[in-house]
Amino acid sequence: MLLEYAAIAAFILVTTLIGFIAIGLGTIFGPKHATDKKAMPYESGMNPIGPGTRRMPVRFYLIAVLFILFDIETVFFLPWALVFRQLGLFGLAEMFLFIAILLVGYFYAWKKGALEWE
Amino acid sequence: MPDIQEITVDDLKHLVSERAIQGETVLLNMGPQHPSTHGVLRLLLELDGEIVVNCIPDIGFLHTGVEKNMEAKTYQKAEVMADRLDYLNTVGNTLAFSLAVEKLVDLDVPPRAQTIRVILAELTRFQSHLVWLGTSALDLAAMSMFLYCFREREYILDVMEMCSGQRMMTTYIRPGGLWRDVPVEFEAAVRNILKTFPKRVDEYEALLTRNPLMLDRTYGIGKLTGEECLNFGVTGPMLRASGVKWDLRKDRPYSGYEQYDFKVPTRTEGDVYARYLVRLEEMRQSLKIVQQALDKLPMGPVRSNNHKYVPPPRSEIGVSMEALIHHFKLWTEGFEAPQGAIYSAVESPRGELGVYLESDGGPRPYRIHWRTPSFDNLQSLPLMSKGVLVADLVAIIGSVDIVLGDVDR
Amino acid sequence: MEKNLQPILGMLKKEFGGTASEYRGDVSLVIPSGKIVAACQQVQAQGFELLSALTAVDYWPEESPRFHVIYQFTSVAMNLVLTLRVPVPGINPSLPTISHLYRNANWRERELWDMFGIIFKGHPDLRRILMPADWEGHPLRKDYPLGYEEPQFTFNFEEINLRKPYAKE
Amino acid sequence: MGVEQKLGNMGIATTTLEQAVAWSRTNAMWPMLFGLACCAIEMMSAQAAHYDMSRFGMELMRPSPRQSDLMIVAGRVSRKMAPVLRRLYDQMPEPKWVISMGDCASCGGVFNNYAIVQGVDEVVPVDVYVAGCPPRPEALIHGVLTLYEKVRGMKFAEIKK
Repeated sequence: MLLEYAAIAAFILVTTLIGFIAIGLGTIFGPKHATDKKAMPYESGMNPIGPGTRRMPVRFYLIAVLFILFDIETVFFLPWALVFRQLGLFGLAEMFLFIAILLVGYFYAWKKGALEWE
Repeated sequence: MPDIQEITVDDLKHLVSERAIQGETVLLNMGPQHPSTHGVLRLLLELDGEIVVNCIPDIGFLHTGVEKNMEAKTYQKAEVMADRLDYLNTVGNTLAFSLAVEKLVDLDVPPRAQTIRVILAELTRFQSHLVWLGTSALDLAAMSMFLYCFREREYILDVMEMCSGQRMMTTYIRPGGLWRDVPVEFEAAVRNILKTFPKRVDEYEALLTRNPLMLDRTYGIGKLTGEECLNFGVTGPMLRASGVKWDLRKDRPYSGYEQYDFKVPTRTEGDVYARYLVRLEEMRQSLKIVQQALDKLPMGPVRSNNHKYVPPPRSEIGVSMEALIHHFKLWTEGFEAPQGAIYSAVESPRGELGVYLESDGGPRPYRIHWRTPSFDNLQSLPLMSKGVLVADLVAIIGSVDIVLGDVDR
Repeated sequence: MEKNLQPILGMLKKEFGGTASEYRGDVSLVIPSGKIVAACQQVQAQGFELLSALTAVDYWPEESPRFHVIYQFTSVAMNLVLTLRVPVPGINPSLPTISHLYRNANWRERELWDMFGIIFKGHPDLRRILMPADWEGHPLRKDYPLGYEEPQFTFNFEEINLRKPYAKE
Repeated sequence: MGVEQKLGNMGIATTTLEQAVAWSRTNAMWPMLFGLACCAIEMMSAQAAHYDMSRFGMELMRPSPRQSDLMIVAGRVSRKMAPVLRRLYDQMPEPKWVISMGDCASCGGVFNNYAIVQGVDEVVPVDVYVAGCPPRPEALIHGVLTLYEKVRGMKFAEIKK
């Protein structure tokens, strides 16, 4: 039992290590010449007009939330996909129920016009 | 080196809506360096979230002062700059320049030269539409279309290089005919193009025309009616996609275009999808013209023998005294064009490419103005982009098919 | 000269008193600058929907009509082409705008202001279009230098190298 | 380079590290999508399938200067574009190089007038000049390979602190 958890722990350890090594090498070896011009925001080569941070329309937030919602739904597929052969018919029905519930949410969002931009 | 001028909202207040002045809408630069502006075009967008409230184009980032520079050069030397104006329609530019000079000095062009000019002009139109199709499909995320189009384009560039030694900037068409005759392999290469390209155009059609993604992104977007087009001076495929049948090759034929029968494709919707269909059909018609011109290619000289304006062939120089004098005068001082002003226009892939040429009797053009189609086609962009999403604005810019060398001159 | 252009030309000459001339098949009509907006309205009414070109020529040493502004019209319906020429004096040259009649005159007039310094009264947004906003002088005028710089070949490499403003890092 | 600032020249250790760094730079040098005029069309055909600059590590043309190591100035630089070009060069992260593609970028080319900057080396320091108007895609790739020689030849000692 412990062995499986050790495998997952090793997996997590290696992935975070790779991440840190990649970024660490960059910060250690990379040359650093911070100039004020380099820090200016990039706007296709021109000066940005007006303040950078300002009130954003709520639709951006709406789309972001909808994305996260359906993205988490796909995250639940992954463990299910590993073991759905052992689960047999029960697992299949269970997953369809899960999807059906989320589809109701999807159609609700669609009909309320959350997907259109205006 | 001057820094970039600081632009504040209040010196644009006569252009933007008052919501921008209160800071409700964002003023964003879709600036000179942007993947989907097809060159160094800067669009100052007034955005309300993703909706474009106002679009103020700012051009001039590729202004090369060609008109001023051409006034300082003789006619032969000035033509070299004509190629670089609309760098996707290089043969068309030299054709427009040569036709203008021939109209001014009343120079005759032998039939063989006229036919070869038509063949090269139509191949350049095809190649220009290929670059348009490749880049605007790339903007709509059809990445492979870019690679297909540039693969076909290599065949046409090989033909150009075979004739003139240069892939793009050929300067092969000179006032009075051509620089020299086409090589022997010219006919075989063009036949090969005529054999393979219709199938390739069908492949593009199969990939894009009934593709639901393409339809969602292009159908009903960027609409322009015929009257609006004419009022904005829009010509070329954009005008024909709005239902006005006006093609200089058909209505004011030049260089022997009246001998070929080809269809001028027009649509009525006037949106991005209609322009796509019109340009695709034009590619097919260009191949038909090349086919007819190649079948009917007459033998004979490729340069007019009026040696006051056209340098004599090298073989004659060793033999006759007048040829030597003409040769020497033409290549040192250039020819004197008679006093007068003319306007002659050709149909470039983007629209009516006109040359207003005025001469004061000297060897240099006194004033040459290039009426370039993209300059006027781009003026209709603010009208088309009112109230569309930024993603649709990208599709509209692709459909206008602007070339910034054409716009800024 | 196409035959169905004659009546239009005759009517324009009578109404605006210009002098017509023909050269290599192009018909052009010289019109005094005061009547240009009325002439353009009349030409548009006659069926010339397309203003295909709007440019200017600088006859520099002559001072009285130093500039000629050229309006090139095309009629798509009748397949006709007509040119109107307007002489403009050299000292603060100005013309009324026709951007309300033909909308592509908007940028064309801005280009003429940028390149020749001809002011178009009533233009909605007369700014420089091709040159940088803080540029002095009007490049396409004949008395404006071409800006020719001596190219750097092998024989004059050193002395040009000294005064060439290379970019610092 | 970071390590050079800290450790100084350590003979064998830094030479192998130099080769490793030079190998990583030359095999993944991403150019900035910065096409100005006619040379941009030749750059696009050099990037497309037939000439395929991706064989030399230039897999992507990054539109933003933040993710690009190389700026190919492809085309004529007008007076209005020069400050924008300088701003984009400043905004590129540090190990950056410039290829000036074509005669117009290298020396003003056929346009010797008021509107064109006579050679882009007045705006940004240039590493490799590619001649031609427009240069053939092979000429551009040859320019890229000359730049790779220059990058491989970079010793840590001379790199500016």
